[in-house]
Amino acid sequence: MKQYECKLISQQEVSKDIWRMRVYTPQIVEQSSAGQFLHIRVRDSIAPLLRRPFGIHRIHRESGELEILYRVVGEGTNIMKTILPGDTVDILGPLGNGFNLNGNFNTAMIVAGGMGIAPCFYLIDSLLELQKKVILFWGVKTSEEIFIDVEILKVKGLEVHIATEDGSMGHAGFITDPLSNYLNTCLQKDIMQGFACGPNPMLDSLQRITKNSAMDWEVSLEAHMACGVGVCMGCGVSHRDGGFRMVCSDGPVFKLTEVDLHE
Amino acid sequence: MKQYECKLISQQEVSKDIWRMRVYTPQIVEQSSAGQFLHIRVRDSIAPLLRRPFGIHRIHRESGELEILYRVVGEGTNIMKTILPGDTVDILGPLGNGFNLNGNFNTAMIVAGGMGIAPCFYLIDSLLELQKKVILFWGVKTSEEIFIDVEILKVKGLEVHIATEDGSMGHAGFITDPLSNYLNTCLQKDIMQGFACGPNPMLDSLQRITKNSAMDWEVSLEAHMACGVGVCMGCGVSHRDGGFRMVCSDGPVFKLTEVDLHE
Amino acid sequence: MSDMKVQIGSLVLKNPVMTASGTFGYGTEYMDFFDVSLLGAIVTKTVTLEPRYGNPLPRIAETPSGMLNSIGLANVGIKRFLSEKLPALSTLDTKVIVNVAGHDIDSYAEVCRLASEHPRTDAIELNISCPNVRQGGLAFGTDAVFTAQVVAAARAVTDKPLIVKLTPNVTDIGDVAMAAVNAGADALSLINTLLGMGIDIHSRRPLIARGLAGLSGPAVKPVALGKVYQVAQKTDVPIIGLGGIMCWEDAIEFFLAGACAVQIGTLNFVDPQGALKVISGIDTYAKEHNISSISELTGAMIAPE
Amino acid sequence: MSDMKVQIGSLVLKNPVMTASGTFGYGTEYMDFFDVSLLGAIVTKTVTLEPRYGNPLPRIAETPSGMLNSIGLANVGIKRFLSEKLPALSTLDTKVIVNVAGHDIDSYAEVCRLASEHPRTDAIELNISCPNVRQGGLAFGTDAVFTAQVVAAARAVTDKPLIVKLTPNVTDIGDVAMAAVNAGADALSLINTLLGMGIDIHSRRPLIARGLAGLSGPAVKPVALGKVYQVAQKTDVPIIGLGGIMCWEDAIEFFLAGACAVQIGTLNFVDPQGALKVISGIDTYAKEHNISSISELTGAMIAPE
Ligand SMILES: Cc1cc2nc3c(=O)[nH]c(=O)nc-3n(C[C@H](O)[C@H](O)[C@H](O)COP(=O)(O)OP(=O)(O)OC[C@H]3O[C@@H](n4cnc5c(N)ncnc54)[C@H](O)[C@@H]3O)c2cc1C
Ligand SMILES: Cc1cc2nc3c(=O)[nH]c(=O)nc-3n(C[C@H](O)[C@H](O)[C@H](O)COP(=O)(O)OP(=O)(O)OC[C@H]3O[C@@H](n4cnc5c(N)ncnc54)[C@H](O)[C@@H]3O)c2cc1C
Ligand SMILES: Cc1cc2nc3c(=O)[nH]c(=O)nc-3n(C[C@H](O)[C@H](O)[C@H](O)COP(=O)(O)O)c2cc1C
Ligand SMILES: Cc1cc2nc3c(=O)[nH]c(=O)nc-3n(C[C@H](O)[C@H](O)[C@H](O)COP(=O)(O)O)c2cc1C
Ligand code: FES
Ligand code: FES
Repeated sequence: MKQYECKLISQQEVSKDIWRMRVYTPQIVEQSSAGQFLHIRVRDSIAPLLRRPFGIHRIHRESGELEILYRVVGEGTNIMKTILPGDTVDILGPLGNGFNLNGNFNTAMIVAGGMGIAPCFYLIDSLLELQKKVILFWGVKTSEEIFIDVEILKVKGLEVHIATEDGSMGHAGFITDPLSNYLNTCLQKDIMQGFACGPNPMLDSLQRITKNSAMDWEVSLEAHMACGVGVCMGCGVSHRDGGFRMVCSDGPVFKLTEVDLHE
Repeated sequence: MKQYECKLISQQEVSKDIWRMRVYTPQIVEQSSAGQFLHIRVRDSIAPLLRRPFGIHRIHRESGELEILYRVVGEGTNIMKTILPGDTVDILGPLGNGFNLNGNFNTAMIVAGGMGIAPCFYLIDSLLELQKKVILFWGVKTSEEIFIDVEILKVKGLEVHIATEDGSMGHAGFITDPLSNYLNTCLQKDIMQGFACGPNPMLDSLQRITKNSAMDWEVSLEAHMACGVGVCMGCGVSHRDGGFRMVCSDGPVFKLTEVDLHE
Repeated sequence: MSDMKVQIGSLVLKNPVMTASGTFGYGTEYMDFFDVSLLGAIVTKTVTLEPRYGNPLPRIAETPSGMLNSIGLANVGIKRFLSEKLPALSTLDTKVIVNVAGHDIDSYAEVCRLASEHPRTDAIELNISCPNVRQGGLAFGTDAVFTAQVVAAARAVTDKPLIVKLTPNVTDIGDVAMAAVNAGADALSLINTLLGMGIDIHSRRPLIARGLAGLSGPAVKPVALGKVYQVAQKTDVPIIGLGGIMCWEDAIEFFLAGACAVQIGTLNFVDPQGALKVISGIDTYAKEHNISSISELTGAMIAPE
Repeated sequence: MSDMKVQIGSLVLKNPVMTASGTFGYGTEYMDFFDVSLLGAIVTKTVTLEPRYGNPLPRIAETPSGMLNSIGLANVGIKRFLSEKLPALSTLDTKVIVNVAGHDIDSYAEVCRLASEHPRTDAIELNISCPNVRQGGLAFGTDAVFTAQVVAAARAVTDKPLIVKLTPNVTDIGDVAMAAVNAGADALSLINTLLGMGIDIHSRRPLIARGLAGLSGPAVKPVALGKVYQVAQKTDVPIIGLGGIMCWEDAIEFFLAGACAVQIGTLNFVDPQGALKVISGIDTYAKEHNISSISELTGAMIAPE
């Protein structure tokens, strides 16, 4: 079974228009791995008709709860934020293929852009459990989107680089600038594994930056979805073999080199 | 202007599936008369698409508030009952033509069936203000639908007859039975005015009972509505002249003798 | 400042938003709700030579994000329309488009002629697409040859701008559109309602007494947009787009697909001030995007691959 | 106890609910979600002679109570379908209806022949109604003459029950239906998607790369019901109804309009267990109403006035 009626535990606006929702769903927590996603019916109605896909932000094994971190952008998320504690939420999951953490690496480099940060927290927790060193490159429009105290991440042992487009924190500009500098100077690329999640232009530029690098990158993609489970064939991404792959069932995590993000 | 964003004051289930909603809307309160109705958008969404029509149950001139009494039957009313105090409700009103209280009568006889009771409270209040004597015939399926203590009505000076289909209170059967008896024995029909609101079979049987009576009857009808203001021509009722009248703009109150309730 | 004016043949509207036939009565009913003069135009309920009571009841029903209707062209007839209804609009500062229908070519021509003679009539909309009448209506609008005949007959009796309203219930709307244009239509409006049905499973009766009825509302918007796009690929005649418009964004979609103006139908029932909100939304959008004339948007969609 | 069995020609289903082509993959994908053997039948994604990647991206979008798709018959091709996909269904206790399409009459016949030869194929559904391909699809389904030709060609190469899937994008669906029946169809399924479009007003691009696409979901239910009713007035051949079914009540509507079975499409995406809920809802309804066989409901609507 992969369809659950989950009890909503809490719902909180952690920064302007960015919400964190916590639900009780021990089965999904149990089966999931970082990078997988959930497909949520925001209300039992024909408007909106389709489910909405969200990454898993964090899991809490002891309590059987998980968190979703989401930006309110349109009809679906505007409804989702009104679900109250105690209400049930109809969730499909865990869906898709998560990040591969079994590679032969000791340091993980994570690049997150905008809401791409959401699944990265689950990823970071998993990597730290595996005793990997984690370097986080986090790019946002403005520092208000940095919804937690960065010191907490540092205390956990992370190396954190921040870029804000408006220059209100860290590097002023895109996160790919400090990333690119870092990659140019860093020597041990062979023992590093890259993970990225963010808007297509960021991933596109990541593809350029890393073209001649020895490092492996996995990227988590987004696409408009209907089924979320590989049957409608709607959520394609162009593949270097000339055809398409389905983001929901072949991904959402792909090797950076296998997908074409240009269109 | 006849379209208002009204603040919801309270919302209460007064009996199983029968709800009372109170809204603040001084302009509608000011303009309305008993028997007129409101056309409510239960939420700002395309599902459900159309507004829902409801009679005005009571008005409170001092506070600028009015009440709606409604039965939860389908999608719209199921959503309506979830509107919370403080939320706003988009209401068109007052619409249609109310009861004519200016007739030359000293006693009013009111026949209410099921939710047909809703507008009758406003009507009773108005009649009492005009110092009329009021005889209420109230028919329901079961006594649970009698959502107030009947003694309160009696204290106000009303003569009250109750019929329940399951025999749990008053006459066991349809309200038209005691009504018919009453009409057969009552002598002063010329100084009485009848008002009725209820399901079509009740009104249909009222038409038969009163066929040879001298008394005038006004009835409030229901019909599925789109616009509520007489433009879509959807909510017709057959008229004895062979054509149709619009329930929303020609009614909802009609003379009992002018409409054909048979179909 | 952006210019909201649009031109449909010789008809100039102060803004591109009108209310659709059958959803705005005779133009006076909504005067209590807003200043009707703010509209680009009013299209009146279809008027026929003789008064009509319309179809048996029930004749409206709700469907998912839409509604079915089979009013059957209930109207007061051209005589009362000209003597009572049109004069009531005399002081309004907006255009009045009179929508007409007949049951055969002669009656189409005659009602069109009578309506055109009235000074308050700014344009004629020929309804050859009503799905809810036995004669006329769909029978004309689904056949290119009949369409040509009835449009030619109407054209012969009026000098006022002639808009022909098309049905989406056809295999190829381009054919019918071209027939109307070649027969003298100054503009096309589309879509009228889609044929549909609903059944009450408890009574086992159709939701609408006549069975089949016309579907409108947001549910049909994608179909309407597709038809506007298809017709716009075939002709340069001005297109008035309608079908399921609920907000200004929807109106912009219709412009981009090829419409130069839009009509608001079912939305009037849902929100009487909806048409005004569409107008101000378009206005704001145009200002924000430095669009000097709304007509720049017509057909401005980037062509599909 | 009511009997949920229905018969479609020689094909007997344990209940009247199937999943629609293109919305249930190759039948295995939803096995994690429920026991697929509970379905009356599975209709597989359209398969063509050659593998197809399908149309450019994006190819799905949401609309009011509906969705647009232009997948373009992406599929693994008949060879891999027969060697990999069909065998995976071997142990399922439900019927498998293989949906096929071609780009001309020969390829229709060939893919139909190959699919029929496989023992797991219980019936063929001929897709002559896909709006999202340049060749085949709509070009056949909107023309009675082409329809007759392609159905006859398929009939000639298969003895298995032959279901022909019709498009609603026609002026008179009865004509096309009769052409299919006269050419040998054992049953008809309708509707495939309605032609529609959507535009992203920010990018000014169509929501679907190819522009026009197919509309499905509850928005189209009234149209689908109307078409089923129209076809049922014309022929006694079994009709499989689909289009916007979201709950068991919707399925009953289709029966009353004239269908003997239904397919569930878009609902699968919204609620993978939706088809099961439809089955149990119908079952409960039949019991409560002492309906001894579901087929009693077919066409049981009280005729309109
Ligand atoms: C695998 C995956 C994981 C995601 N994880 C997160 C997350 O953790 N946090 C978060 O805030 N967002 C995430 N998104 C994006 C999220 O799905 C959209 O923001 C959301 O669907 C918007 O819905 P809406 O109704 O509010 O917006 P609308 O714009 O009204 O939605 C209209 C339609 O477009 C689709 N849509 C709109 N934006 C997107 C998008 N970016 N990606 C996919 N579909 C979209 C919607 O699902 C809907 O069908 C993820 C997307 C995918 C595919
Ligand atoms: C003038 C008027 C006054 C009314 N006053 C009251 C009142 O005071 N209290 C009360 O409980 N009910 C009243 N009703 C009935 C009320 O409008 C319906 O119960 C309500 O619309 C049901 O909506 P729904 O979405 O819950 O039901 P659904 O059955 O899901 O509604 C489906 C559609 O049918 C329409 N509909 C269903 N039942 C009725 C009905 N009885 N009358 C008209 N349309 C209907 C709905 O408006 C909607 O368009 C009144 C109706 C009219 C016409
Ligand atoms: C209740 C109703 C009555 C209508 N009557 C007419 C009519 O008399 N003449 C006409 O040309 N169109 C008529 N229409 C069609 C509308 O003008 C319009 O073409 C259609 O509803 C699609 O637009 P919408 O989705 O915005 O409503 C009517 C529509 C409705 C809903
Ligand atoms: C994403 C998607 C893909 C589809 N692919 C096919 C297909 O390959 N073959 C086919 O015959 N119909 C296809 N259809 C049409 C459906 O089978 C069905 O006819 C249509 O969606 C209407 O039913 P619904 O409203 O229940 O979805 C597809 C529909 C959707 C939404
Ligand atoms: S969303 Fe259906 S295949 Fe990916
Ligand atoms: S509801 Fe439109 S005329 Fe009465």
